[in-house]
Amino acid sequence: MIENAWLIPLFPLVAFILLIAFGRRLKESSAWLGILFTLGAFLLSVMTLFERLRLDHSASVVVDWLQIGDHLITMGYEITPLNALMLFIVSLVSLLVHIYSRGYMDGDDRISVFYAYLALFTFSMLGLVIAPNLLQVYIFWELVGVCSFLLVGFYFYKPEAKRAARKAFIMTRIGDVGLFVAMSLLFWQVGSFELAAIFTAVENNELSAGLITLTAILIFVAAIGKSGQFPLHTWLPDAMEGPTPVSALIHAATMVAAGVYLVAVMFPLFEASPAAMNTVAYVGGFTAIFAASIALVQNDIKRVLAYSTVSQLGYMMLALGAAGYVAGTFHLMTHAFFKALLFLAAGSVIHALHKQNIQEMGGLSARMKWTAALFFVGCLSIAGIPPFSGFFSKEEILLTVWQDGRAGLFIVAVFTAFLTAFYMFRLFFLVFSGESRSRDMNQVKESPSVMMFPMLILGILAVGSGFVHTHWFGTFLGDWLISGPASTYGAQAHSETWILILALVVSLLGIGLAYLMYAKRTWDHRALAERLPLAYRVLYNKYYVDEAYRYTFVSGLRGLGIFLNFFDRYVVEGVLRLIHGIMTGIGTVGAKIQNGQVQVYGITMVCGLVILIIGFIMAGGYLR
Amino acid sequence: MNGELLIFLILAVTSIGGGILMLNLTKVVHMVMALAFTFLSIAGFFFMLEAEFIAVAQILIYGGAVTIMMLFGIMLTRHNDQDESRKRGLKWIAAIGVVAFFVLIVLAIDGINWMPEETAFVENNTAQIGLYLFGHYVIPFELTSIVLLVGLVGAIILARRDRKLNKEGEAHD
Amino acid sequence: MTSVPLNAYLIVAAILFCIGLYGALTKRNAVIVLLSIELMLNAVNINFIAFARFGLYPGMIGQVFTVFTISIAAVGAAVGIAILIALYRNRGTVNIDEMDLLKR
Amino acid sequence: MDIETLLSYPWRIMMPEFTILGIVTIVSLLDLFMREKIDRKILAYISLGGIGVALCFLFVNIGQPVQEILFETYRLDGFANAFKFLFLVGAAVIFILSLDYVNGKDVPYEGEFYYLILTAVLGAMILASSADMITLFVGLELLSISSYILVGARKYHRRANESALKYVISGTIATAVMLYGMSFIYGLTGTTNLFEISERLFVAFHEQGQSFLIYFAFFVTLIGMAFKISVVPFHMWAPDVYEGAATPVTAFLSVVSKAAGFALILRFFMVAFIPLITDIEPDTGMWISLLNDWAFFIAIIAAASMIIGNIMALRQTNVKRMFAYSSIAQAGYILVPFAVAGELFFRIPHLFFENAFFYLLAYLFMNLGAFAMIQLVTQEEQSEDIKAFSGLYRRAPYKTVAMIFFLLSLAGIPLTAGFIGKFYIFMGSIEGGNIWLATVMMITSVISYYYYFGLMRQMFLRPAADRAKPLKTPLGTGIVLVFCLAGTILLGIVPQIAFDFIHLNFDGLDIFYPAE
Repeated sequence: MIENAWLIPLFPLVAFILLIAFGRRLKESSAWLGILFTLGAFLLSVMTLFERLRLDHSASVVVDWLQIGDHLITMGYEITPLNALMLFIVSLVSLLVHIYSRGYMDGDDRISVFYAYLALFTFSMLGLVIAPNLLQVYIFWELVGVCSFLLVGFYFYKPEAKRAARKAFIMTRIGDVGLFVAMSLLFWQVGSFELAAIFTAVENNELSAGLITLTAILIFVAAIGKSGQFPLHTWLPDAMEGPTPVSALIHAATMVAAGVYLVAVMFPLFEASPAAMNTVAYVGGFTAIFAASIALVQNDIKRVLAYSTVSQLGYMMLALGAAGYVAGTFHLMTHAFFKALLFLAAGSVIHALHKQNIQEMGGLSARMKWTAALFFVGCLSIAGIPPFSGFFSKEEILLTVWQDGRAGLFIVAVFTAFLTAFYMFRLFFLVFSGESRSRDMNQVKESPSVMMFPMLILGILAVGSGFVHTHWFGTFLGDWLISGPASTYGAQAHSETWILILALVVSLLGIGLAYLMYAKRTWDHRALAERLPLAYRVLYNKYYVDEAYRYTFVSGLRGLGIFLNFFDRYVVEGVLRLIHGIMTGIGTVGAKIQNGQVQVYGITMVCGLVILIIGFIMAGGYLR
Repeated sequence: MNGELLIFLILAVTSIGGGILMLNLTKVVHMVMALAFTFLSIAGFFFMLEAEFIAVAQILIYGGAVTIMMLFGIMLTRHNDQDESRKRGLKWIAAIGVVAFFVLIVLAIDGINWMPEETAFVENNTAQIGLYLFGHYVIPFELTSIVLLVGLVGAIILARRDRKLNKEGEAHD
Repeated sequence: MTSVPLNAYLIVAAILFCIGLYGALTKRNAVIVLLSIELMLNAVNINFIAFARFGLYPGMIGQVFTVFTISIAAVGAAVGIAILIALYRNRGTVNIDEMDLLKR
Repeated sequence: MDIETLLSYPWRIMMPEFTILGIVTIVSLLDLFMREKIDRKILAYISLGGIGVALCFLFVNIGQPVQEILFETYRLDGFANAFKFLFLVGAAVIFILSLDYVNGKDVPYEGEFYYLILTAVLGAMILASSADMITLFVGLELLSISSYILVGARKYHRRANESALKYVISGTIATAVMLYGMSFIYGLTGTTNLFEISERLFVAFHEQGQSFLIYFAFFVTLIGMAFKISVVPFHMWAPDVYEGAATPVTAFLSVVSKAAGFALILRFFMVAFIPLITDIEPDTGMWISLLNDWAFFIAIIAAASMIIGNIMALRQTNVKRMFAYSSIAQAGYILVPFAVAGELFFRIPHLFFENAFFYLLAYLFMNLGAFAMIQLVTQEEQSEDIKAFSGLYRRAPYKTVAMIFFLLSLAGIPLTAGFIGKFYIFMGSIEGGNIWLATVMMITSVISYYYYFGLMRQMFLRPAADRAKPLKTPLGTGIVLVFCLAGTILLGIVPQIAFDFIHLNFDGLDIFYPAE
C-alpha cells in the first residue's frame, strides 16, 4: 500500500471538489459523502502505517516539477515513521470529527460548505505530512492556514468570528513568512528543497553554524505561529469562535500540532544548532507555564481548553528542545487523542446547553453520563494519571528534560504538570459536579449517538494509546520512530522511577486541590454549622485548610494567572497594536498627500526625483 | 562683446523674461501672450544654432498654433479669468523642489568641458532633415502621423458638443 | 569658433525648463498649466538643438529629434485642451485645484 | 537613401504592427461611413480578429534570428516578441471586456473607443521592439496619448474628465522630464541608437569624465519612464486615474500599459546603460557596471512602492482604487529583479528578464481576471464600493471561486501563478544578496493579504441581504474568466511549461546583440 500513499490526500480532495460542485443539492447527505471519503483516506493510512511498521527503510517517490536556473525542484511524497504516524493520527481524528459533525452541525443550512471546508483542510493537512521537501511543506502549510481562516470564520454573522478569523490568519501568516524565508535561505545554500539533501548538507558541515541557527530559528518562528506559542499565541484562544468540531480537529489535534511536527521533521537541522535548541526549549517551557496559568482564570469552557492546548504544545516544544524527539512526537500523538476527546466532549456540552460559561454550568454529570465519563477520562489523561495515555507521554517528557540537564526547565515542566491537573479538574468539577447553577437544566439531554461514537473511540485511544511506548512493557514507538532516515534523532530517555512518582504525585496534588476548591465549594458550611456544632468545628478546621490554600497558594496562583492574562491582553496585543498604528500612520500621511490635487502629485514627483539624485550624490560622492 | 553674444543675451533676456512674466501676471490671456514671446525668442536661439527649419517650425507651431489653441481654450472655457495665487505652502514646496532641481542641473552641466567643435553643417540642412525623416527615421515618422491622427480624433470626440447626448447625458455623479 | 559657449544655451534651457515646471506645479488655470508644460518641452528642444551643434558628436539628429518632439508636444497640448473643454462643460471650472473628486 | 535600399529591409518582420495598423485604418473608416444606427460591436469583433491575425504573424516571427530595419529603429528579437505577445493577449482580453462594457450612454464614441485601444497597443508594440530613442519616444507617446483619450472617453462623467486631465498633466510632465534626460544622453553621444549610445557613453564616461552628467541623465530619464509603471513617488496619478477611467481602460492601464513601461525601461537601460563598465574592482577584477550604482536606488523605489502601495490599499473602500494601489505594489515586486546588484547580472542575466516577464505574465492573468469580475460586479451593482461584492458567493458561486483564485494569486498564495512569480523574484533577490529587499517584499505581501482577504470576506462571509438574485454573466466576460483562471492555475501548478515556453521562444538576452 505504501507506494500508493499519495492517494491518501486525494480522497478528501475529491470529496472537496464534489462537495463544492454538488453540495447545494446534496444538503444533509453531503456529510455522509465527506465521511465516506475520509474513511477511505483513513483506511489507506492504516494500511500504510502497518506496512511502514514492517519496513526498515523509508519509501519515497519524487517527480520533477520545475527548474530554477540549474536547480531542479521536485514534488513527491515520503513515508518515514513520523509521516506514517501523522497520517494515521490526522486521518483518524479527521474521520471522527467528520462523524461527530454530522450530529453537531445537524440542521445548519450550510452543512455542505462546512464539510467542503473540512475536506479541504484534511487534504491540506495530509498533504503537509507526506511532503518530502520544504516547498511542498510550505504550500500545504499555507493551504492549512487558509482552511483555518475559513473554518474559524464559519459563523460569519458573528463579528467576533470574523475578527478571530482575520486574526488567526494574519498571526499565522507572520510565522509563515519565517518558513518562507528559511526555505529560501536553505535553497540558496543547499540548492535543493529536499529534506534529505538539506540534512546531508547539515551533516557534512556544508552550512555555516550561523546560517543553521538562523534558518532553524526562522522555521521555529513558523512553528510558533501555527502552534500558538508565545508571543504569537493570541490567535488560538480567539479561534474558538469556530464550530467546536473544528476546534477539536484543527485547533487541538492537527493543524496546531503541525508546528510541532515541523520542528520534529526538521529535527536534524535543529540538533545541529545548540542556540536553536535552546530557543525551542525556553520558548516552549515558557509557553507551557504561561498558558497554563492563564487557563486557571478562564471561564469559557473552550477557552480553557484552548489555553490548555497552547500549554501542551509548549510542552511538546520543550521536549523537542531538550532533544526529546521521541517524547515530543509521542506526546503529540496522545495529546491529539485526548485533546480531541476533550473538545468533542465540550462540544457535546455546548450542543446540549447552548452556552459556554462554566460558571453557569455544574451538575451535568447526572444528565450527561457518557459525556461526563468521557470528559473525565480525558481529564485523567491530560493530568497524567496512570494508566491513561497522557501519563506515559508526560513522563517521557519529564524524563527527557531531566536527562537533558537543565534544572530550571525541569521545574517548569513539573509545575506545569501540576497546573494542568489543577485547571483541568477545576473545569471538570465546575461543569459536571455539584448542582446546576443555571435554571433551564431540565431540557438538557445527552447528545445523539453519532456524536458519542467518535468520543468513545477517542476515549479508548486516550486510555490505551499510551501503551505503545512505556518503560514497563517496551518502547516500541520510540524505537520505531528513531529508525527514520536521519541518524540524529537524539537518544531515548531511560526510565527513572522517582520521576515517575513525582509526576504522579504532582498530578494528584493538582487534582486534590481542585477538588477541595471547586467540588466542595458548593457545600454550604454555614447551614451545617448551626445544626452540628461539633461537626462544624471539624469542618471549620477543614474549611480553614481550604482557606489557607485559598489565600496563600491559590491566590498566588490566581494572581499569576490574572497577571499573565493581563500581560497577554495588553502587552502582547499592545505590540501588535503598535505595528498596526505604524501602518495606519503611514496610511494617514499617504492619504493626506493624495488629496486629489494633481499639482501636489507633480510636486511629489519632482521632490522624489531631487531626493533620489541628492541621495545618489551623498552615497557615491560623484561630485568632484 | 561681439554681435553673436549680444543677440544671445537679448534672446536670453526676452525668453526668460517672458517666462517670469508668465509666472507673475494675473490675467490668463496676458500669461499666454508672455509665453508666446518666450516661444518666439526660442526660435531666435534656433536660428543662432543654425537650425533654420526648426526655428521656422517653432515660430509656426508654438508662436502660432499652440498659442492660438491655448487662447481658444481660454475663450471656450472662461475668458477674462484671473489666476489668483494658490496656497502659500504649496508654492514654497514647489519652489524649493524646482530650485533644487535647477541646482542639480547646473551641477550636471557644469562638468561639460569639451570645446565646441566647428561643425561643417551642410548648407541645406533642411534637406538633411528631410532625408533623415524619410530615410533613417521613416518608421517613427510614420508613427508620428498616427499620433497626429489619434490626437485629431481624440480632440474631436472629447471637445465636440454632441447634441444627441447632451439632453439626457448631463454629467453623472 | 563661436563666442557663445554650449553651457550658456544649456543654462538658459535649464532656467526655462524650471520656469515651466514651476508654472505647471503652481498655476491654477489648467490652460496655463498645459502651456507651462509646453515651455518645458521647448527647453528640451533648446537642449537638443544646442547639442546638435556643440555636442560631443554634433550632427543633424538632434534637429530631427526636435521635429518629433515639437509635433508630439503639439498633439499632447491639443488633447489636453480637448479634455479640459469636456471637463469644463461638466464642471464649469478650469481651476485645477477644484478638481479633487478623486482622492485619498 | 533610395527606394531600393528601403525595400531591401525585411519589412515582413513588422507584419504584426502592420496588421494592427491596417485594422485601425479599416475600423476608423468603417466607423466613419457606417450609419449611426448600426451596432458598433461589429467593429470590436473586427478588431479582435485583427489581433488574432497579428498574433499569428507574431508566432511566425518567433524563433527568427535577430533582425532590424533602418539602423535599429525597428528590431525583432526575443525580447520584443515576448512583450508583444503579452500586449496582444492583454489587448484581446480587454476587447472582450469592453464588448460587455461599452454601451452608447457611457462611452459616446464606441468606434473610436475600439480603435484607440488598438493604437495604444500599436504604440506599446513599437515600444517593445525598437532600439532607437526617437522610435521609443514616439511609441511611448502614441501609447500615452491614446490612453489619455481612452480615460477621458466617458466624457459625461465628471470623474472620468477629472482623471483624464490629471493623467494628461502628470503624463506630459513626465514626458518632458524624460525628454530632458534624453537630451543629455543625446548630447553625450550624438546618436539615438541605443547600441551606439552604449559605446559612446563609455567614451564619455572614461575619456571625457562626464560621469555625473551621465548619472544625472540616467536618473532623469528613468524617472520620466517610471511614471508609466507607476512606482513611488511617481505613482500618485494612478489611483485617481484608475478610479475615474472605464473599467476596461483601467485594466488596460494596469496590465498592458504597465507592461509596456517595463519593456521600455528594460530595453532602454539594459541596452544603453548596463554595459557601461564604470570601474573594475581592484581585488577581484570584477566588473562594476552602472548597475551596481543604480541597484540601491532602484531597490529603494521598489521597497517604497511595495510599502506605500500595500499600506494605502488597506484603507480603500473603492475597489478600483484598491486595485490601483495593489498594482503600485505589484510594480514594486516586478522592480525587484532590476534592483539586484552587480555580479549576478553578468552570471545569469537571463534570470532578470525571465523573472520579470514571468511575473508580468502571471500578473496579466490574475489582474485581468480580477478586473473582469470587478467590471461584472460594479456594473451590476452600479457601485464601485467593496460592499458591492458582499454575498457574491450566494449569487455566483463559480465566479466567486474564480475571483478567489485571482485574489489568492495576487496575494501570492501557493498553487497560483502569483506565488511562483513572487517566489522566483524572491529567490533572485536572495541569490543576488539583497536580503533586506526580499524581507520588505515578504512583509508587505503579508500586509497585502489583509485587503485581498477583506475582499474575499465580503464575498463569502456576508449575507447577500436582499440581493440574492444570481449574477448574469455575458458570454465574453465568461470566456475571459475561464481563460484567466486557467492561466492563473496552470502557471501556478506547472510553471515549468511557461518557463520552457519563455526560454524556448523568447530569448531575453537578444536585446544585447545587434542584428547581424
